[in-house]
Amino acid sequence: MEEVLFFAGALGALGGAVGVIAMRNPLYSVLALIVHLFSLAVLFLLLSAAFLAAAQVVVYAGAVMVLYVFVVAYVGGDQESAWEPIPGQRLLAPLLGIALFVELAIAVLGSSLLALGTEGPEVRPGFGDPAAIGTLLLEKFLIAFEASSILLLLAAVGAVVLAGRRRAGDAPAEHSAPEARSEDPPPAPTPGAPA
Amino acid sequence: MSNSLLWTPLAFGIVGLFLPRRAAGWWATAGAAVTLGIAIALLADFDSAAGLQHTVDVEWIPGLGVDYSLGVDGLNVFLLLLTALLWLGGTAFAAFREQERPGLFFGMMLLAETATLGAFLAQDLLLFVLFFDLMLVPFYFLFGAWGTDRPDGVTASAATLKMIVYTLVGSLLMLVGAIATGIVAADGGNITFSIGELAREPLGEGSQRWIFWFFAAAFLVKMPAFLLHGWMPDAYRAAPLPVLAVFSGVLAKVGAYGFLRVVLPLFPDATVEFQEVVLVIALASILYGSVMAFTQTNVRLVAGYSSVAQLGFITAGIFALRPDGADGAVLQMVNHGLVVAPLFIIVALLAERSGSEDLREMGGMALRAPVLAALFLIVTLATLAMPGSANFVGEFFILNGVFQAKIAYAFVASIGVALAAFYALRLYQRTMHNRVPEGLVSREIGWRDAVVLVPLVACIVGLAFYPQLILERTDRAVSEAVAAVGGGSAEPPKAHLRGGDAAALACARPAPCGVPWEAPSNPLQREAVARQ
Amino acid sequence: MSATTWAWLVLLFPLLGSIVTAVGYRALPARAAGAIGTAAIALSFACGIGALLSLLGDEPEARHHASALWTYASVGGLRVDLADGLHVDLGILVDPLSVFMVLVVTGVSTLIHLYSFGYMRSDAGYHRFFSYLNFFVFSMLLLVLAGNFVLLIVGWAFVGFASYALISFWYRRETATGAGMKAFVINVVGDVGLVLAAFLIFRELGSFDFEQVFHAAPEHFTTNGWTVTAICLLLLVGAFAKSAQIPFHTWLADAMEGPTPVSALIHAATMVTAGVYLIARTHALFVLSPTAADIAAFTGLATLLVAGTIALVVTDLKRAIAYSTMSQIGYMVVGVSIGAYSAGLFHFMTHSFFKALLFMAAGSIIAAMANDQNIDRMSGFGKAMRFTSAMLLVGGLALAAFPGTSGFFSKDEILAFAEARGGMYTIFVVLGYAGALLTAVYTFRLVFRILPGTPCREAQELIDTGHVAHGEPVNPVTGEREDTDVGFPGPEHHIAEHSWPMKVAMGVLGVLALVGGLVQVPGVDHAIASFLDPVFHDSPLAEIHPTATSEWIGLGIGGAISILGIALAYFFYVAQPATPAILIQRLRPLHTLLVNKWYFDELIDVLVVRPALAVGRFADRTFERLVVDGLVSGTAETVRGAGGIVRVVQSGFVRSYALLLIAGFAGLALYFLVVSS
Amino acid sequence: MSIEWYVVLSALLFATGAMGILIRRSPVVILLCLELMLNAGNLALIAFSRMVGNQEGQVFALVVMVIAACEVVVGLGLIVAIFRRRLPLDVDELRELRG
Amino acid sequence: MTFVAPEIDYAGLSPVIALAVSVCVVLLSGVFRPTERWAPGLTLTALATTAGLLVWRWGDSADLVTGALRLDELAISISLVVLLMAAACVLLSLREPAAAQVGSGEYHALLLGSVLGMVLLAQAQNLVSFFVGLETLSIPLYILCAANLRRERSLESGLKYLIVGSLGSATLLYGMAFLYGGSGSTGFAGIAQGIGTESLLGDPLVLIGIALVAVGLAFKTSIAPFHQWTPDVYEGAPTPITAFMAVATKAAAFAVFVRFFDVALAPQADDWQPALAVLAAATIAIGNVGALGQRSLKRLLGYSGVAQAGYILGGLVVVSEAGVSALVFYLVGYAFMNLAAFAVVVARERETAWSDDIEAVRGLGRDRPLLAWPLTISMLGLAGLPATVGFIGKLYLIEVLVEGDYTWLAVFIVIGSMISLAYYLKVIAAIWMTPSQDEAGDAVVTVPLTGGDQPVLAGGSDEATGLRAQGEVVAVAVVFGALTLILGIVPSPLFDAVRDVGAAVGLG
Repeated sequence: MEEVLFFAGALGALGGAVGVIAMRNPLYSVLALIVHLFSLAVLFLLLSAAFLAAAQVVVYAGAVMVLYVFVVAYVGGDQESAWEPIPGQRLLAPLLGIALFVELAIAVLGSSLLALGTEGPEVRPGFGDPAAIGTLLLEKFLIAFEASSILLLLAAVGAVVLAGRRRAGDAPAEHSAPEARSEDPPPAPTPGAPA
Repeated sequence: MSNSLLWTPLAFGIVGLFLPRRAAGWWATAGAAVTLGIAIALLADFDSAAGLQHTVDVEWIPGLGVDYSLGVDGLNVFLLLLTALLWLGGTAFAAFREQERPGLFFGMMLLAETATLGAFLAQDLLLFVLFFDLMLVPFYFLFGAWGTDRPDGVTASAATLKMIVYTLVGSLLMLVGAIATGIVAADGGNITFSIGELAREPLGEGSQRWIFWFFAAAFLVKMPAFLLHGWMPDAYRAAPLPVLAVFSGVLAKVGAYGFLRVVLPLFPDATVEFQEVVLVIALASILYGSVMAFTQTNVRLVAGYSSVAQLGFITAGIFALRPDGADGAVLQMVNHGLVVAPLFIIVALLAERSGSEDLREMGGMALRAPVLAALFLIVTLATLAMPGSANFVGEFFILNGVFQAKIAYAFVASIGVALAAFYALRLYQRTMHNRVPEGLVSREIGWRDAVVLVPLVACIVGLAFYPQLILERTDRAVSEAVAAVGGGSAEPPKAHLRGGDAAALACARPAPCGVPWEAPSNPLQREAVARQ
Repeated sequence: MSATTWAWLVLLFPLLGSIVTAVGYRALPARAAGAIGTAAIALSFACGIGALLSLLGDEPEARHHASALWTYASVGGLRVDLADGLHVDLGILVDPLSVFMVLVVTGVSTLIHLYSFGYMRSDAGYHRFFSYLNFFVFSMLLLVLAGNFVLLIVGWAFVGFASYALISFWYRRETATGAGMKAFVINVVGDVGLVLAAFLIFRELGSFDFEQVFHAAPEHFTTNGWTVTAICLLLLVGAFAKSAQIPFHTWLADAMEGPTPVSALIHAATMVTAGVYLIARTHALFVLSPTAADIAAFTGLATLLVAGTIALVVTDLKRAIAYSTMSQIGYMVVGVSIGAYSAGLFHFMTHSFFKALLFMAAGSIIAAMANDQNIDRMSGFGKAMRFTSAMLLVGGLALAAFPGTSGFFSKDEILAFAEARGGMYTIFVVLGYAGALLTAVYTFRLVFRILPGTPCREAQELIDTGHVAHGEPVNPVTGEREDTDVGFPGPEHHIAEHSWPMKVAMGVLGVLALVGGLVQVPGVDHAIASFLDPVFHDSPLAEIHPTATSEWIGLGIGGAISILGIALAYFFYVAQPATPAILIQRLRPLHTLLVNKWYFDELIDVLVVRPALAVGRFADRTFERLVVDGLVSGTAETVRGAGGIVRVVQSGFVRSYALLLIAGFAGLALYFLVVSS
Repeated sequence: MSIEWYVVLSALLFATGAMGILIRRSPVVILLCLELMLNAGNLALIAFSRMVGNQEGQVFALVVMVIAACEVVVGLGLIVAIFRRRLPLDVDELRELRG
Repeated sequence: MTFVAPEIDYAGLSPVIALAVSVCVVLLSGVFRPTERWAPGLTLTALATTAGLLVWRWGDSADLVTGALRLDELAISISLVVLLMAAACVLLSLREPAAAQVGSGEYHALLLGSVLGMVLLAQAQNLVSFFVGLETLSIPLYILCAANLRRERSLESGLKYLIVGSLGSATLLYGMAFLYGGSGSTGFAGIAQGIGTESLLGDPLVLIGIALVAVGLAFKTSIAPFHQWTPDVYEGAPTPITAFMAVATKAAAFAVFVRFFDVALAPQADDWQPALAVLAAATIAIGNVGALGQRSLKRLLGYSGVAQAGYILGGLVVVSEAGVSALVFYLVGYAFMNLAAFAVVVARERETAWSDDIEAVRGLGRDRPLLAWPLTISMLGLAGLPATVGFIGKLYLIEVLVEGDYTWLAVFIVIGSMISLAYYLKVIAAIWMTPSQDEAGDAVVTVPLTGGDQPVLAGGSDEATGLRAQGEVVAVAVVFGALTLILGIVPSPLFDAVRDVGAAVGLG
């Protein structure tokens, strides 16, 4: 039973992940991510992290993803072209991805940490339920808790200032303005000024 | 006293920054004059029998074991005097002329003096390195901002940049070397960089070997020595002449001085081991410098390359590792400074008259300017180490030292003497004699320049009559420095074996190649010794 | 006063004279400068006499006094005893040899100063001239009085410089400055030789002081040991460079660019004989190395023959006399090298008399020729300038060793001594007489070219108007016009007939040239030999004394040869004036060889000058550019190149940044995995 | 199921996310890929917390979720801002800054 | 289950609390009084208060909130540096258009937020607070970089920073996960003894974890090859922000770098030391070489910042108290030198039409000595020439490196600073050795700033407001220039301070 659930969740998570990077249309990518999140929640449950699984579903798959959908809808989910401007990127990216996975896998499998092979110790019921997490959060990780709350506030502010405000002279940015750069120094404003 | 000597110039310089344009030059000259006064006072109560004197020693950065410790002894007393003297000359010469942004110019000038004096005074390895590097900063500004761009497109700042980077290559490596010295010597104990302390028990062979080269590189570049002089031609052509006078007169000596002050006492084994290598470099500098000097047509470069050759002699003298060679070297440092500074001032005057710095566009100036010609002649003769000049004594001692230590090198080096005669005289003839080219207006030296030039030349003449003035004061310190590498000692043991064969033996041995010092009162006594 | 005090005074006056005339170049009127200069030397001569008398005052073997003003330079402890360190005093040594030299030098110099007083009158460089001249005398005296090798070297170099300054006295002449440079550089080579010799001596004996060295030498060195031979050869380098002996002789002929009095004083009477003095002074070493002594002797012999032959063909009056000088110095070198010390120095004395005289006469004639020195254009001055001609004749006779004249006795004494040593030294006798014949011929070639015959234009003008001819001021060598605004050489020329100082000087010398030989007549008196004996008695060769009879035989031969030579000259240049041309036709190659002075200049040019310049050019054009700059710019370029790469990688694509980041991690992880296993 | 499986899975997800960042050009998708990577981290944390049997890992994961949310918010805000400036929504087009 | 509130050392926590509160206050001031410019004043007061509280805590180190944070000399000194930078940033931002565009209140709130993150990071002692602190540091900076909404470059830099930054923190997080797994603890001490066990020495899991964390931190401290965001972001971001993060981020990140590696990961030191040493060398090389051809001063300083990070890392590589001291010393010095330089750049951006091009400082020596000297001194200092704090700092670093048997790295530092001379002196040459461009600048500046086209021809510098009266900017430049010089001549006070820091970290 547990194996089945694991593989189901694993496949879902993986599939979702692949979907995210494979989908041409950002909107589909978002949806793929939602799949991924749900499957992860399953795995969390298997790891007896009930509260987190719930949070995952509610906060993530719920709130955050909705935000994504809105934005994608706002900016318009146009397809990105297949053309690759950076030489070698197409070749190197997968290679690196594989290398990364291999290295991490070796690290995990090669580790002499015996516990890795086990399913973990027997845990008392209530392991990872809201109460436990909450206690820990308010005792040991109080600082983290408070700080992240402030961080949320700041992020909100940031989002507002970036996306929200409309101030005077909100002209389109000077795209492709001739900037002073190493290639071409700016034209000397007055004659006789060696550029 | 060392303190006041060290900081007086800087103090004047800083005040000078806030003075009106007209006053700056005179104020700076006054500052240099005061400094010279202190230097003379220092010499006056210098006790040639005592060792280090007028010492100052306070902790500066306890954490790093760096002390602010100064001191005067036979090695540096005359170099200090030389520095003060030449700076007075250079500053006065500049003060008589219109400078742009004078406040800054003279401020930098005096900062440079303080840095140089500091390098000579420092008795703490890191302090020495600090001043050694600090010297470059003001000269960077002086060369770059007041220098002249060449028609062929090499700007003053580019040439100066070349110089700075090049010379810092050496001196920053030296920084690592210095720190390594302190730490290796301390090994775990509390670190000190006091040169005196470090000289007590030198490092192990291994570490000496590489640290030696870190220091040697710095000093050889500074001089500059053969193959490391790449920065010299551009920098010399860019530099403003009054500055160049002090630069070439004093800064090159700091390198040579470093060998005596730091390298010999701290790395004796390495010194002995690499003696021949350095000697070869020195010889190369002598020959190459001389040869270049008589092929150049730019007056500055003739002087510049001649300095390369002269510094070659000085290095050779030091690395004879014998008191006479080293004594000669110290004497020669002073002499060369006294000679090359007036030389550049004269070059400036010649350039003013001929409107060019090219020998091919000069000539026949002696007629309308006999006094200038006479002064120039004296300087020229001193440059070529005319017997009877103090330069000759210096060169004589140097060569004698080399001769007694490594006979073959002396023969090669003596070629340089003959070449010197040629290039120096060529310089004089092409400018003062022969026919007058078009557009050259020869005129007599003005009183302003005379005020600067005559005293310097007077010093040359004076020393010519009594070089002992310097030798008897430097002798003790120099002998001690050389004694560190086993080359003779200040208080030599009586009845000591010497003579050609003995010398040969001594040299065959890797270790102390200073030929055992003194002569037997007569050959019989020597035989007696030999039999023992 | 003690001899040393006198000696210091001897040194003092010329120095003062030099300084005064130099400093007062504006204040002093021209004549005053001349007067001061001359007076200074005269005073120094007087002091020389004083030194002589006080020296004669004490016992022959006690006739050497050292004195030091102050420690000149010393290291390795300040104790004065020899036992430690390198110690040099500002010290002099007064002994018969030095006094003898002093007297000759100051004496002749006084006269030549007097001569110049008239001769240079109209020259704008009058002060400078006398200042230099005084300085030269000072240096020469320093040279001969020096008490140690260092001071000797100083004097040695000083005279070299004085000679340079005076050769290029008319410094707008490129030829003059060139000649000056040549003379100076060759002399510096000599100095270097001397310096190295000094080092070697110090290495061996631990001292530079004459007396200590010569005292220690005999016990220290084994005869003909390599060290002592090396020392002697190095000394010879110095001696030959100064005394214009092969192969260092080429500078002397060019040195004639200088004013004639200079040629007379420096390049005939005094400086060029310094080599002879040096060998005599260091004879203690030479006796220890007969090899070196013989090398010296043979070089002298070679020089006297080569120079003599060249003198046969040279057409420039002063240069001809210059070559004869070399040849005569050859005699002296032979003398002092084979051990005839007194004879050699005796010849040096007489030679300085008659050679100075010859130059003076030549100067007077050249002045009359309006600075033209070509003897082919001269003739008939016998009528035009009686006094000068007389003096020329006297000098010629003395040079040709005409019986009774000073040269007659001195030259033959050397050859007699060689004969007495016998063995291989008879070569010197034979070739010495051959040289004597040459001498007679070339000397009278000059005499017969100049004096008899129909007066040339200038001579005629002198006869008619009594005025010296005036020509374009041109460089006598190149013939290029001189820039006249300079004021030297002086606008008008002065001849002995018109200027009493010149006349006096020449007169005195004329007398000396005639009777000077009588101080030392075989079998009659040995004034010089006996006076110098204390210096040389320690030499094993001092025992050798040619018998009076053998000397008289020698004199007989010598006289005959000289007359024969004069007769030959008469035949060639007066009786059959055509013969020289014919001979030249017949012996074309020989003539070319001689005219080109045996190609010595070319040889040196190829062996030394060109290579040096080539090296210079290579260093400047190639090495400096490629290696030295390459070292710098190469590194700079590399670094800049690396910078280029970094900036290309910084492509602005955020994804490539991410790529690099992950690649970096992959690398790092790889490293860690490697160390973990 | 032993913990290894979970961790290896998370490694796979991590690599996938990284690869996505390298190959996708739309900033939105790149943000999604960042989410993937953070989630991989979370999975690992939770797996390990199960392994060692304390819940610190879970709390950490919770905090990470919050932070991820913050990044998303800011990221999206930035994207909107860029869109507002009528600039192309393609990270490759934004390379004024380089060299 | 019962909840026992953790006992909290409020005294120790006071700085953090002060900051947190002030964030809200400033924010509110911006929201309710957007017209009145209260924010800067409030921010400065907040910073001053926090600084005061920190100084008050100097000397008694303490673990706060069940070991989540540790307030010791290291944390305090670094926090003080951060606060100083922030204060300077506030001054430089007074006339900053970016501030105006996002609203002064928000701007300063975000700044304070970032500062809070840094202070937390400097004290962080378990993984969670470490990560939270890092993000609290970064996220506001992402926003601030993009704050100049009207400049494409600003937005671009913001996005780039966000993407690469998040990638970096994801890596970091993953590494933390591994270390947590390996040691079973999130506290640094726990990790230390967890991975210290014999069985885990050189265990791949742990090592990969270390590698991942190293990458994350290396990214924040712009160590090559994770540095590439640095030049771009520095150039694109509003200059005051660049000035702030150039030093503050490095400082905070290095603080936790030290704490984490020299304390938590010390047991595995033998494995990671060489790797970091190599990274340091590479960083020195790349940073210096990259700066060579730059014309944009901000970009140049960016690359130089990379190189400097390489030097600083040297202090960490040798796991020793002296090393930590040297590191902090150099950080402080770097802060002063850098800020002096950036202040001048800000001033010139507003005075001339050259934006941050090197032309902007041409002839400065003649026109504006008060700006020329600080820039000159800071350049000399960054190049490590004597009589500046830069020289002493390098001295210190080299000394600890040689002591720690990393002489080769010391030599590398030296070679690096030789190369660096080439570009630092280029700036000095522009200041002193070339004719003035000032009239050029004025010519444009005097044009009234209307319409969007003028900045275009002026090189996109809409900051070119032509104001001469920027007292605060000049003041910042002069003060920090002076500090650079003074500490170069009398370094001992700073020295004694950093000695305590080294001791406080508590390692052999």
